[in-house]
Amino acid sequence: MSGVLLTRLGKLWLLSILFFLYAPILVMAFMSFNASQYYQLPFEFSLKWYEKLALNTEILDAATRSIAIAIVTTVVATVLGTAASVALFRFEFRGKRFLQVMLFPPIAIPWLITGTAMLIFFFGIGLGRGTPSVIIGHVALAIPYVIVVVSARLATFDATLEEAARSLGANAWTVTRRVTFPWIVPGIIAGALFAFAVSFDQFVISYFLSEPGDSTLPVLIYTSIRKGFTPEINAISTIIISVSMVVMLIAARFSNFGGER
Amino acid sequence: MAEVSVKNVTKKFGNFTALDDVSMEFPDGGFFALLGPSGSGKTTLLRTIAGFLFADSGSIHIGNKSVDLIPVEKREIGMMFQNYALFPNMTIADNVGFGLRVRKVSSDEERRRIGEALELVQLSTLGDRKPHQLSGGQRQRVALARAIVTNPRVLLLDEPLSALDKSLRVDMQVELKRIQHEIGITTIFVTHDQEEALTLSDKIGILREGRMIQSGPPRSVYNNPVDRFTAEFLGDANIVAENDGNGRLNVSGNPSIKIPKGAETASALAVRPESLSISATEPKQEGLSKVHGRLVQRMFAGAMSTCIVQCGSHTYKMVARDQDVPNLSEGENIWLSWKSAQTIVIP
Amino acid sequence: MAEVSVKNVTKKFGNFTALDDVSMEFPDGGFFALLGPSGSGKTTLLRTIAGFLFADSGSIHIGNKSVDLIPVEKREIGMMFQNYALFPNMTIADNVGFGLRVRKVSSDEERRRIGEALELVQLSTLGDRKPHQLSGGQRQRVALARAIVTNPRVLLLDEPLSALDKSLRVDMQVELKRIQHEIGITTIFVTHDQEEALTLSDKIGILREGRMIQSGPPRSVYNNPVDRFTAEFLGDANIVAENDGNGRLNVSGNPSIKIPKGAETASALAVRPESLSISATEPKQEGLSKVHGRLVQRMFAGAMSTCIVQCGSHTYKMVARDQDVPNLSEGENIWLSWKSAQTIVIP
Amino acid sequence: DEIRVLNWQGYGTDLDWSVASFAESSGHTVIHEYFNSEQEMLTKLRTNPGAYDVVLINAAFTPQAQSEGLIGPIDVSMVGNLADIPANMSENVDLNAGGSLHGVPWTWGLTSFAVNTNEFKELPTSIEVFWNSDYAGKVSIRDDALEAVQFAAIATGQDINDIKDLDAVKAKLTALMPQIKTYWGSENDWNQFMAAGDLEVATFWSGSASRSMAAGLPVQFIVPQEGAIGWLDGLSIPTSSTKKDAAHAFINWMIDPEFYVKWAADGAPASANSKAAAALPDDAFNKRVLGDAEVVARVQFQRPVSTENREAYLALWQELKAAQ
Amino acid sequence: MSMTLANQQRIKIFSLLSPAYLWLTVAIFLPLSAMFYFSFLSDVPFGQKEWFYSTENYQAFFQTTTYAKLLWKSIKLGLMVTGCAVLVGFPCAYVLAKSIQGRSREALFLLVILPFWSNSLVRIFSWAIVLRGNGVLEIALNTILPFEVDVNLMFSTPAIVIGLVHSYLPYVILTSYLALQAIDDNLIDAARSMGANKLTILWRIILPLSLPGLLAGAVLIFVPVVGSFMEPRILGGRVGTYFGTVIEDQFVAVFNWPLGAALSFILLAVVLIILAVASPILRRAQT
Ligand SMILES: Nc1ncnc2c1ncn2[C@@H]1O[C@H](COP(=O)(O)OP(=O)(O)OP(=O)(O)O)[C@@H](O)[C@H]1O
Ligand SMILES: Nc1ncnc2c1ncn2[C@@H]1O[C@H](COP(=O)(O)OP(=O)(O)OP(=O)(O)O)[C@@H](O)[C@H]1O
Ligand SMILES: [Mg+2]
Ligand SMILES: [Mg+2]
Repeated sequence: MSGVLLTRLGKLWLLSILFFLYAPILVMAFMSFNASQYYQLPFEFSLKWYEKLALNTEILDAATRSIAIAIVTTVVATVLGTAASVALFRFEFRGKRFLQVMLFPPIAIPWLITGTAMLIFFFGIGLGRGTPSVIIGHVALAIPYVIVVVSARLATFDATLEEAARSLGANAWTVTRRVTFPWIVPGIIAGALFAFAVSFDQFVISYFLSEPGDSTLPVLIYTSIRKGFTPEINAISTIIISVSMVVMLIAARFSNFGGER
Repeated sequence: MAEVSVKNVTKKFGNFTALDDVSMEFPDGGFFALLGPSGSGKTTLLRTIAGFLFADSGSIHIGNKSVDLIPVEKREIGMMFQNYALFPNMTIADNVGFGLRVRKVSSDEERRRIGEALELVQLSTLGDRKPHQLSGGQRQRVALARAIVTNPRVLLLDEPLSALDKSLRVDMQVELKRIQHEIGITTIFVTHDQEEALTLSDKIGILREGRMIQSGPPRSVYNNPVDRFTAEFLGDANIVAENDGNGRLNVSGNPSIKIPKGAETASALAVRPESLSISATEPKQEGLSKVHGRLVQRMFAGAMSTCIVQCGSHTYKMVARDQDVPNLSEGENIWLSWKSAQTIVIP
Repeated sequence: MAEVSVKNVTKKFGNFTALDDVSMEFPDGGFFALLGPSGSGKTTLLRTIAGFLFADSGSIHIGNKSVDLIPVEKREIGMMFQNYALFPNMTIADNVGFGLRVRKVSSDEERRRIGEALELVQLSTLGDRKPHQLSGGQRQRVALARAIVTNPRVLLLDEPLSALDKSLRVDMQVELKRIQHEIGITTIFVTHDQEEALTLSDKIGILREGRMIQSGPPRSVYNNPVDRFTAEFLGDANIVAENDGNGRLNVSGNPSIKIPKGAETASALAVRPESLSISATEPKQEGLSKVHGRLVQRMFAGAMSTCIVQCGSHTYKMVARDQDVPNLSEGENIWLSWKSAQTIVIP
Repeated sequence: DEIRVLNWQGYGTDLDWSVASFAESSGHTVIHEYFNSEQEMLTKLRTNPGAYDVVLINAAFTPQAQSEGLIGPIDVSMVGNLADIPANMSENVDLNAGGSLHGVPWTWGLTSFAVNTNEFKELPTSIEVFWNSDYAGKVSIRDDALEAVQFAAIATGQDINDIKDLDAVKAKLTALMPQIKTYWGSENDWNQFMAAGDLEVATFWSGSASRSMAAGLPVQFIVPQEGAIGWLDGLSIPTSSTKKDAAHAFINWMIDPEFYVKWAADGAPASANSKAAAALPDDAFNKRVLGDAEVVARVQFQRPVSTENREAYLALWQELKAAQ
Repeated sequence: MSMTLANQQRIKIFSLLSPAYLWLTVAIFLPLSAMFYFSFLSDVPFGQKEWFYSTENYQAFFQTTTYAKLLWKSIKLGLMVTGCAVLVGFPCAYVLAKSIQGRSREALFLLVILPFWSNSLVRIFSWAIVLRGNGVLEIALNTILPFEVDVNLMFSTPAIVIGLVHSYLPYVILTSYLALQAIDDNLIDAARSMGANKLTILWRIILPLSLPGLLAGAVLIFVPVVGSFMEPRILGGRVGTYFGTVIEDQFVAVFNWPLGAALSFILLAVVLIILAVASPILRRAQT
């Protein structure tokens, strides 16, 4: 039957896209086991980059710091962004369009410019550099992403469900928590994952705002370009991706956020 | 538990007037039906009472206090939505228990009351399912259970039983009546089922195009409709005479239709299908109005049969139990008659 | 335009059997009603005929050809959904015109037919609105218009008129009948309104817990129910005698209830409320079954009134037009009687 | 004390062993921060007063840093190894901007080019190899306006510090563009492109070239007969530094022959310290190529570039790139 | 009459919005305002450099055709990448939302974002390894195919597009998924019962209903791609000069911040104009 065939084709398509998404990741992992420092082929198996990595406290520190910053950023940005998108989407008020348009500058202006601007501004107000500044910057960059993604989900919400909850005596907070929230969880999760990605891969802001000596992993990677970054970087990236994958698959196993109707 | 009064409420959607200066009293503990054609504003009125819509003018009182400044969640109402509005992410039991949990009822009590409510709507076994796994009627019952489980002061039901078969509907009617009686919840419900409205309610209100045309006890509205619309909408009505435009009733040249005293200038006379008697020969009793015609169609409809009779340019409808209708065949010439006291005068 | 037959269809949701070996014939051009309690599988059956669900076993034929391998969109059906399923992004007119545009009807013709369909459901003025701006009944009518506008071979209607008030419903019934008659569309509809089922349809099918219990012409099902469930579900039934478990009917020691010939081993005897006559004194005619009891309640319900009579441990229900019931008050001792021919034997 | 050093990454000062042994001998710890261009370095100095104690500055930029007050004079008495630095370096006009020594000469090197020895049976001797159509699509230069223009100036036989005929430069570069496969941005790019066989001829830095060769890449650094660009890097101390003593100590350690010889083993630019240069083994790249007086004679050392010129070069380069 | 109800609502809106927007103000809008101010200066006001107010940075954009040409090139790139990502990602999202059920859907949902968590630079260098001549792609193809092929996509516009599509694909997949998954299956059933084929259903029902999500994704792609610099630089080689790379040059190599800032604000203005022009058209398409 054509329906079944189409479904099969669809799944095949999804699989090929997943393959496309993972192709460079696989190459990255593959190269972390390759002996050549310059990513030369043919492949020659070696664990030497992992051995080097184990001794490289600089990379390990930077990775830990990046993860910590990314987690804080994710939590803060997701909470603030979700709250804002609820307000933007569920209410009508003056100035709403303006606020929505204001989400674009952080996305549109290259991070480089934003980062520079932050650096100058934070110095101007005496905040200076350091992890707090880095987090402030990361959160700010992540918020628009969360808002856009969560709003996309909120657009599909059936408002009578909220009314039903209110008629049962639920106050605004309960309505949000028990009715609106479950519906937008997939959006929130997607938003949070993006926020994490934005922070975890954020080189520019960290580059400008972190203090010498405690740089994050992307900064380390970016600055090592000049000298040549070694497959050690691939090794740490491979480890991080594998661990996140395991954690996520476990999370997927035990939770239900893909949405249901 | 609380009386509800609607005072001169007007509500517009854009420039469409959905409620037009509507007023009605719903005394404490009563059972009230709202009727009206599709699109007449019934749902809009319920939603305004609940507080989801803000009236453009007029106000709503619950328990003698204006609730115009009180948000929905503080009004202590229970509302059942026409499209059910079940929470898709929760099981049936969680849907029903939502209002209880909000009220911080202990979890034992919560479980007990969910159980009772589901029992009441005959869905005890489906507590673990999600709404999308239920049939239409089952969903409707969940919505009903959810609205009543919290024992609100006022219960607003938007066509609560429309998706149920007759026997289940009767069961639910009995239960609703019992609850309303036991706890004294003021219940306002919208229904299309006239029998339901007439048998259950203490008072009915008839809406038309956003206006409250008539309200009062069922029998009085049924027997004394204020206008032709109500006469024809609530129950059925054969119009037997109409005003000729010069202020006089025109009985289409049929002198055997008796015009009640004082009704000479009424706008119309009507008679209900169930008031009519049918006979092959002209009935001779005194005090009967009668018309002569031809039996066009006789339709079986379960408990009742319907006869369609053509009398000149008028078509009459008569209903009666099959056994109460004499053995007449379609096409025969017959007489329809009714006691003049049963003539309805439409002012 | 095409006959539909359902052959031994079984459908499970997980391990819940929603349809259990259901078979029924729907001859070409007829008008068929499906009845059954809430959750009995009516919607499931319609959806299987339409092709949205695949039967676990059994097959569906339309126009003498198996359609098991034909996807929905090629089956040339029109379907109306219980929850309407209107396209929220389109105006009413576009909703109705969707099926026409899919068929590449010229835009003049499209406009004309949309206009006709909206006229038919009395919504001509609302063509430009979006579904969310309509009332419940208005939405239902849009769904109906959308299903019939394409003149499909088979029309599947899931409670098409449940949200409409009586007069509108009657109008729609007339229109549906007319269309079915004119174009000869085989129409299968689910309804909870027994009167609707009995008056409109050529054949009815009664579902219970996924099984097709009985099907046939309305009058025959009504008068000869195959079991107690059907007797009580379609119309109302007073059970006057039950099998005592030893294969003999137990008339509760009431010798004046006559057991029809050959019915001695039936499972029960029943009598419909509308078959009963009520009198203050014992009726003396021949051939009557009768019981003695007390009038407990007399209820006004518009065209009909209901009398509840307590006879020993049995509660009887009687319905009649108000004027056909003698002037008795609640609490009086009375007799109920019926012609023995009207006793329903439940095999 | 803890001192902060601003430098290119992987450019000598941040070698683990050296930082460790410096800490051991002096008690000062060293933290690094990196920049990716001289302009960035200047901006960092401007925007982060007090953040750095030692900074590496190309002599062509030292006058600018000095004139902006970003760096202060060196206390010669605290840098003992300065004695071993020949006068032609220590008296360099640019390093002595403002009349006193503001940058201790540390290393110097060439910007020329390197070729893939697998592809070249015979090593080229002329810069014209870049325009040889045999190598079309196998050529690369760095994405840097100044370097590109000065490279073309050498190819057109002009003084890199005083380009008279900019049109000739433009014509030469326009002709070069179709030959180019990609621009390289960093040593890392360069090495990867070479290793992958994407490139056969590419401009390069001498120090980097020695590192690449040390790492086993089949490349050879060429100083063509037309000449090459030379640069000199100095170590300076920001005016705002609060740990000047430690900073001086660190600079002294950096120009020590002991440090240099060890560094040169895994690829370093040429040292400004003559003792250090002398201490290298004979086959060392820096001794073999840069120690050759005939080669040094062909080198044109970079001088500061005026803002107008810089902008003109940039506009030229951008226009050429955008036209691709 | 609902004075206080309206007030309560205002308080609610305010308390929901203000944390996020305050944060954005402090961390983005104020700094960007400073940058905006710089864009009107002749030089950055640090150290002892001299500076004065001028609009020369904005004039610079118009003095040569270089910038306009590059901006147009960047916009074309943005449209191309967005188009590819939508064409590739939307079907994916559809399959994920409608054909995959149960646990595996959650897992796939996460797997789609995960590649995002790797460092973008590492990712791009990995693409370089794949795409270059004698790279992974060529080797893989030559082992599968019976004949020799010569694939060297590196340093070309296709390479940039591949790299960017890869980087931004998850946005469109996930936002479309969020919208698609919310579409009531009954609507699709209803359309089928009226004889609509798959294409009609897609075009008339699914696409309009999922448009908010699709658009959110498209905007999240288009906007940053127009300003992108890293991917073009590394994967594009000689042809990889775009508006974003020029801006980057101003900040990283040349350190002419005022000009860089002016160019970015021009970029922002152009992007906003494009969105403003496109949004009513798209809104009409939704109905
Ligand atoms: N997805 C599902 N999973 C499990 N059970 C289901 C699912 N869908 C329907 N059912 C069950 O199948 C039975 C038949 O459902 P169906 O919708 O056909 O009932 P129905 O006769 O149309 O009832 P109603 O008159 O209430 O609409 C019901 O008991 C329902 O709970
Ligand atoms: N958002 C809206 N915009 C415009 N008109 C609306 C809107 N909502 C409802 N209406 C109109 O208001 C009128 C009253 O609607 P309401 O839902 O109260 O009717 P109802 O009496 O409940 O009808 P039904 O019995 O069909 O449910 C209808 O004519 C409807 O079309
Ligand atoms: Mg309604
Ligand atoms: Mg159903």
